[in-house]
Amino acid sequence: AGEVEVGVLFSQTGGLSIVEKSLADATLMAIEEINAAGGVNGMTIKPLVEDGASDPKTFNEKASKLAIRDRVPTVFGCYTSASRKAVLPVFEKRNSMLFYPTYYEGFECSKNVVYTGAVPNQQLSNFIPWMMETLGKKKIFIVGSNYIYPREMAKVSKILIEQNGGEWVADEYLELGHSEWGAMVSKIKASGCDAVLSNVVGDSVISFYREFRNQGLSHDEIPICATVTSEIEIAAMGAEFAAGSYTSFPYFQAIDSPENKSFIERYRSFVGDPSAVTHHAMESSYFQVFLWKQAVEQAGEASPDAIRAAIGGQTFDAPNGKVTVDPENLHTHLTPRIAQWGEDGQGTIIDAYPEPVEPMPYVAYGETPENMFCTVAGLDSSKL
Amino acid sequence: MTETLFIGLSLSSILLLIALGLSITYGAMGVINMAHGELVMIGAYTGVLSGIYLNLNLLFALPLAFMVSALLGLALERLVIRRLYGRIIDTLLATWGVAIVLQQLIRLEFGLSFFGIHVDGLGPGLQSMDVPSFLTQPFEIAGVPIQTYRSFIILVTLLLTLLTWFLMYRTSMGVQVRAIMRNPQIAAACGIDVRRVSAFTFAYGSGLAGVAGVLLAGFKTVMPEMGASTVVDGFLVVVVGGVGSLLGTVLASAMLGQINGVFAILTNDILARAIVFGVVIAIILWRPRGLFSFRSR
Amino acid sequence: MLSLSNVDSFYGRSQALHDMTVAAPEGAILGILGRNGVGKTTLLRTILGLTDRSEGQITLGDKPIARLATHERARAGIAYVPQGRMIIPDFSIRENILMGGFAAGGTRRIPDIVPELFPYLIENLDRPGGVLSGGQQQQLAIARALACKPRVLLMDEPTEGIQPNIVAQIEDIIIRLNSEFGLTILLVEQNVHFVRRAAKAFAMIEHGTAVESGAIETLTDEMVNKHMAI
Amino acid sequence: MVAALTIDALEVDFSGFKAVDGMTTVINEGELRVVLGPNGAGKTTLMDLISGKTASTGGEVRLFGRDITNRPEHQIARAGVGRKFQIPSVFRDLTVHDNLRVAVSHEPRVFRNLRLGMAPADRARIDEVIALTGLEPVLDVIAGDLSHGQMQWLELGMLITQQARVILLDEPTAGMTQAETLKTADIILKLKGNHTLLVVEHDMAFVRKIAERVTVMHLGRLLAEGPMAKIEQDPAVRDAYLGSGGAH
Amino acid sequence: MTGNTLFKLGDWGIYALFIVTVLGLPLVMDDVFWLNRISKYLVYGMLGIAIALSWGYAGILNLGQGLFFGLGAYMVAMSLKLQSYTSTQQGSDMPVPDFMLWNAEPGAPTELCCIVQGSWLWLPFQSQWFGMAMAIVLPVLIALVLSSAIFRLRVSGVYVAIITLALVLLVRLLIIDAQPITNGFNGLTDLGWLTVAGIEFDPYMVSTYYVVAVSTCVVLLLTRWLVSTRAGLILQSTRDDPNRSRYLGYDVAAYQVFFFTVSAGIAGFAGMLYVIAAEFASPSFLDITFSISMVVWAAVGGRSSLIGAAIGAILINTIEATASETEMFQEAWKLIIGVIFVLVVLYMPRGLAGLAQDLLGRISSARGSGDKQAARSGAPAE
Ligand SMILES: Nc1ncnc2c1ncn2[C@@H]1O[C@H](COP(=O)(O)OP(=O)(O)OP(=O)(O)O)[C@@H](O)[C@H]1O
Ligand SMILES: Nc1ncnc2c1ncn2[C@@H]1O[C@H](COP(=O)(O)OP(=O)(O)OP(=O)(O)O)[C@@H](O)[C@H]1O
Ligand SMILES: [Mg+2]
Ligand SMILES: [Mg+2]
Repeated sequence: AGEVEVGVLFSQTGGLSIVEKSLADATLMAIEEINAAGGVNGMTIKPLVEDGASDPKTFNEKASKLAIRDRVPTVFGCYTSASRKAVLPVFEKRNSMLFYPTYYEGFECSKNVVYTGAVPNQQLSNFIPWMMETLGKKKIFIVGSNYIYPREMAKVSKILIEQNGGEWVADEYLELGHSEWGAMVSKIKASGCDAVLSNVVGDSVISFYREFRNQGLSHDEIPICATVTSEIEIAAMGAEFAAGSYTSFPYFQAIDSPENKSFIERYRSFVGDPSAVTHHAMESSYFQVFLWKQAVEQAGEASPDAIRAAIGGQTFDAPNGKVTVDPENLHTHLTPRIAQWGEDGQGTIIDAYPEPVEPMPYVAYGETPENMFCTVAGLDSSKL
Repeated sequence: MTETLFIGLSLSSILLLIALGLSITYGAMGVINMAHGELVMIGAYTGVLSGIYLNLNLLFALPLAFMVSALLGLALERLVIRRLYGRIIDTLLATWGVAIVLQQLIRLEFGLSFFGIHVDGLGPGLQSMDVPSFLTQPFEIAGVPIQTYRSFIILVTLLLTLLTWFLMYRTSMGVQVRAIMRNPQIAAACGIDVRRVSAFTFAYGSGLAGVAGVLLAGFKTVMPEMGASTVVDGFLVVVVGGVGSLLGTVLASAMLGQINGVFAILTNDILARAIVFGVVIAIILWRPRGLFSFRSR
Repeated sequence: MLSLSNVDSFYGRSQALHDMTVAAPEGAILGILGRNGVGKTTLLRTILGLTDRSEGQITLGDKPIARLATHERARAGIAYVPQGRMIIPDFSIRENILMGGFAAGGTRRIPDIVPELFPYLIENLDRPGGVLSGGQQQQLAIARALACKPRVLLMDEPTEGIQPNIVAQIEDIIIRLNSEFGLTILLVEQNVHFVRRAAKAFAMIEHGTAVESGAIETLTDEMVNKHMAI
Repeated sequence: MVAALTIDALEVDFSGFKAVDGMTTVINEGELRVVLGPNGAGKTTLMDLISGKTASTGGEVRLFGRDITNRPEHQIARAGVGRKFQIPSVFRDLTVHDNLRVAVSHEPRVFRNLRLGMAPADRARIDEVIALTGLEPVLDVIAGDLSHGQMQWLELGMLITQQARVILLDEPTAGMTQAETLKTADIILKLKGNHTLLVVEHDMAFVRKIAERVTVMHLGRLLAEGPMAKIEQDPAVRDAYLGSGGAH
Repeated sequence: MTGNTLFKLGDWGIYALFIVTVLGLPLVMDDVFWLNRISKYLVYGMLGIAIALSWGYAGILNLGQGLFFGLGAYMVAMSLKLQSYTSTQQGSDMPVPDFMLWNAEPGAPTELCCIVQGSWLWLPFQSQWFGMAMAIVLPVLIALVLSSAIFRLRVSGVYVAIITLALVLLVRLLIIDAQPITNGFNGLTDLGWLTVAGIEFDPYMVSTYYVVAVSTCVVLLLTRWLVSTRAGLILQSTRDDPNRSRYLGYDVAAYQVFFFTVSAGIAGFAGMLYVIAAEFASPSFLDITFSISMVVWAAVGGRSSLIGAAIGAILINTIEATASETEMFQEAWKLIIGVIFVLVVLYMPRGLAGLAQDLLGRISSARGSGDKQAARSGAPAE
């Protein structure tokens, strides 16, 4: 009996809506499934959908609408770090919870956010050693979009590359959304590298891979090993441009499990598009609703404090396998995987961690499983 | 070195491709068409859709996209621009609104998504255009590998520039266009059909945007926002070159493209872009009417 | 030849012609007189459809033209020498003259009378129109109108700002255009002497209305004093 | 006698074409000097050079002994030169009254003008000018709506309001009826004495009414200078400018 | 009563109504969310005023007003960042923004002076007042230098717009690139609250609303005064015909520089208030779309009416917010906004203010005195 309201805050319009709409859809699908199965504690979930319009200012405004006027205790939302940063003060100062589904750069620890996407160590800790050893590539050209995520990824990668006996030959950035890759690719050509580590995000990815091929480079000799290139971009660029390159993510559409197959099918029928692709942040958007539901059920109420207390340790069998919310830092244990893209636009999973990896948002700053900086109460800066 | 020059040249050709249409609609007609980028986008989508539905390859999509964008430009001129001639800032504002509308329409697949109808190739997702394989294999000139597709763009841009120059300076249509730009009343009093010529000119400039869209779609993501960022660069080129001067537009794009290319190689792309903006500001301060412009008393 | 009856004309919301009725007889010069700001220029602009809006009948020959677009009126044979000349500054003299040709079926030839009337222009065909002196621009404006091959010529103070010996020439030209080429001319002119000498008919404008009109012989000094003094 | 305006071997070169070519003349304080010359003789250009619109390529302009050659326009204006253009130039979006208010420019600096209203003396001055030019009925009309002739009056009124010591008038009667031309002549004659005037005009009736000393330019150079009567008889002037009739 | 005085009364009436409404709003509305939202829109209104001042009165279209807004915002955000709890918890004597730590090279000193390259720039921002002063001083200084160059060199019209556009793009690029000291793309978040005499200004408190509301009213009245002065009149004359103004002895550039700079100062001030109300600063403030939006707000409200532009900004944003929060329009609201822009430009070229004026003009001329001023387009509304 009764209803529980939650916020769903993604961009429905503007440039980022391309990805964010799929996140909103996944969230709504999860809500619908939970409702169909009887809701949370017998309550129906009522989603309040708001449009962040791809603009941090709007995200901030809509977040305060949800948290302050509609008084929803939980919001599922945000894709970019910039939008998360813009809404963070609202959630922290109004004590409301944000469930954030995207892989991100780390360096954040908020008692008001549950992070269900990968942090750098969950994408890189097997990727880099694998590149060095299995692929045998030692000279790495690091390239990314010019903002914090790629820069932090680069920082973590450099540590790992050096630990594994490789070297990085360059660390270059291009404006977000920029699509002119001529100069960069010819730098890659001239650098003498034997692999590229790409932290390029968004639509720039497509022009990158296309230019890479147009300048006569091939993934056989110099593979692009990417941390962000997902099914969406592959589908958009034309599979032949990516064929042979690699990506590291906890989730791929290609994961061969009954849960995942069923998930893809349900999603496709939910959005009414038989060729819709699924991807990491979207899958997190989906399973994080279930984690939330379990927490509410365990706590018996939906208040932010109760959720925070109950969410740690929640485990769920997500399409990508078992996920667990770390009770220490409210990030999520995920299983890193590496896929090689094929001519059909699908990845083949060629390497996976045997088990979920512990999230360490401060890994570039020396965080280790023995010495965690982030706690449920927020950052413990005395440990820094 | 040759490669750097080639990169600069291809950057230039893309700038010119965008700026060419603007140099007509803005330079010759005094319309700041903020929706120009959206016409580019429509051209790109025309390419994508004609690939999906008509199985046309890029070469044949070019004239089709020209037609589609030109028709759209014609409609735009009829419905909006026509009432705004001589009010340059108002054209900027109104077409800004048009740009928002066009983007959103494509995103909503012309609003059909309201009714649950889905058009393959349109919509909010990322799209791309297939490039025939003979345009993707790099070739070599004197040991330097040259990109075929970039060369193709340079060639098409060159042809379009010549065509435009011929139309504007060697045909009576061109005289009429330029006369209208300077003084529509006296042009009309001299027997020039202002409405028809304006509509034609605007449609032509818009059509050029459509062609640019297809060519860009060959190496850029096709999505509703793809044009928005190009239009600013286009304006910078037209203004730096001198409004109304085709030669200025060509030289300005050559110069800015080379500066961008050289600095991108020497330093990085971000700094290169910053330098380009700096150069633009400096040039306008130095020659407030652009590099090539006529000064009356 | 050209006649207006009961024409109202507007700039935006303000009305500049009220119930204007005038007629220019075929092959004659109609002198249009009146003080500053009474609407003489507006009258000519209305004939070409260059005001914001107008109502009433305008006929050329026996063809109603009030519904036509400006360029169609021009092609029907009305040419205009505007007050303020309106030369296109960055067009060469040649291009400025040839512009008129669009009304005459798009010919690209400078009419033969131009070299005879305005040698300066022909000697400087490639200079930009914008750098010419006021008087030179006036000549250019007339040349441009002639390139339209008009049946009716509207001239708005064509001698304003012209050096005296050329004023005399232009006056001669106007008379010749009328007598030798049979042009009907609507001539706005402040110089009553000249109007008396050249025109066959006159119209005296006051507050956007033709208050007096008729054969030139009927133009009395009283009328001039009454309507053109301050 | 004090020389108000001294023009000394002034020349300007428009990429090879000398529109004013070694022009020299001296205008005394309080004098009314008429400049005649064929179309294209360089009269307007001469005014452009004096008022700073065009930079000269040689020679000098002195205002009451002070060198003002090639100074910025506003400084020349502040030094005391006022100018009326051949194509009337007024503030088309402001009312006639506001046009005159702006013309009160004895205190041109920004910060001095950060105040509401005007000094009574200035207001009185504007009223005088309104009376003189007869602009009373159109005071609240937006200047862009005036007819060509009315604009000429307004511009003249603004110059008087400005209290320039030397006034340059480029064809002030263009587009006026004879009666209006005569009235303008009256206004100009009233200004003589208080102001130094340099008038360019082609209307010989008007010129005869106002002129004392006349300068004739031809091809950018001084062709003749002297009293009106003598000039009218000068064969060179008749040849280049007046023509056989000279009058009409 | 003559038509003219009626007209003036109507004009002042609108000002009075606006101010009373803005200041009295908290008495009738106790929804803190809406108060906060409206305070943000009032800030946008202030931007509208700044645009109307430079565009409507000076004829200078600034397509890069976001530069001044953004710089104002960053200045305050820097000092509020140093006041935030996290900044004081980084284990050094002086507060250090958390992101600087993440961006620092391992082993770098953790002092504000030198943790990352250029971080010493932050030192003076430990004083909140310094940040607030700089929010106005920096935009004013930049505007002064920029506009002196632009206007002394007689750049005008669209060319000014292009320069400002290029500049805002340039600065945005630099801010994003200087990530170690600016936090790049993510902007400055997690800020402390403005604190005056021990009172903290929580953005969702009425007192913060009043800070913004009173500032807006003061700015409105000040600019209104400014354009009514002789300098304002002379400014309008330079817009109409700069050459004529020059020959009257006015240094046109000086007037343009002055008002351009005032407009920039207002935008900087608005940026500062925005940060206080929204608790973050981001490079998106320097996006072109935002700068163009400001111009559109002003156009909708009436480009040559200060109060019209302010109301236009508030209105458009309210419409956007409500449309995007109405379920039916959630996907299509941008379409609606786009159509509104087009229609306004086509059919209401003088915006809301023009409409109001025509109405007042008609009433007042019905009273017997034809007031041409009111019916004429292009002339400033007030
Ligand atoms: N573009 C315009 N907009 C509004 N009103 C105008 C416009 N042009 C002229 N008017 C008004 O129309 C009336 C007639 O002007 P017009 O120019 O026809 O006079 P005119 O007889 O030619 O005078 P002049 O001898 O000075 O040239 C004037 O009162 C003028 O204010
Ligand atoms: N900016 C310029 N560039 C080139 N030539 C110019 C320029 N300005 C003026 N001229 C030329 O200088 C000559 C003198 O022009 P000016 O306007 O001074 O003549 P004017 O004596 O005023 O003639 P009018 O009596 O017809 O007004 C003309 O031949 C003109 O073409
Ligand atoms: Mg007239
Ligand atoms: Mg002259």
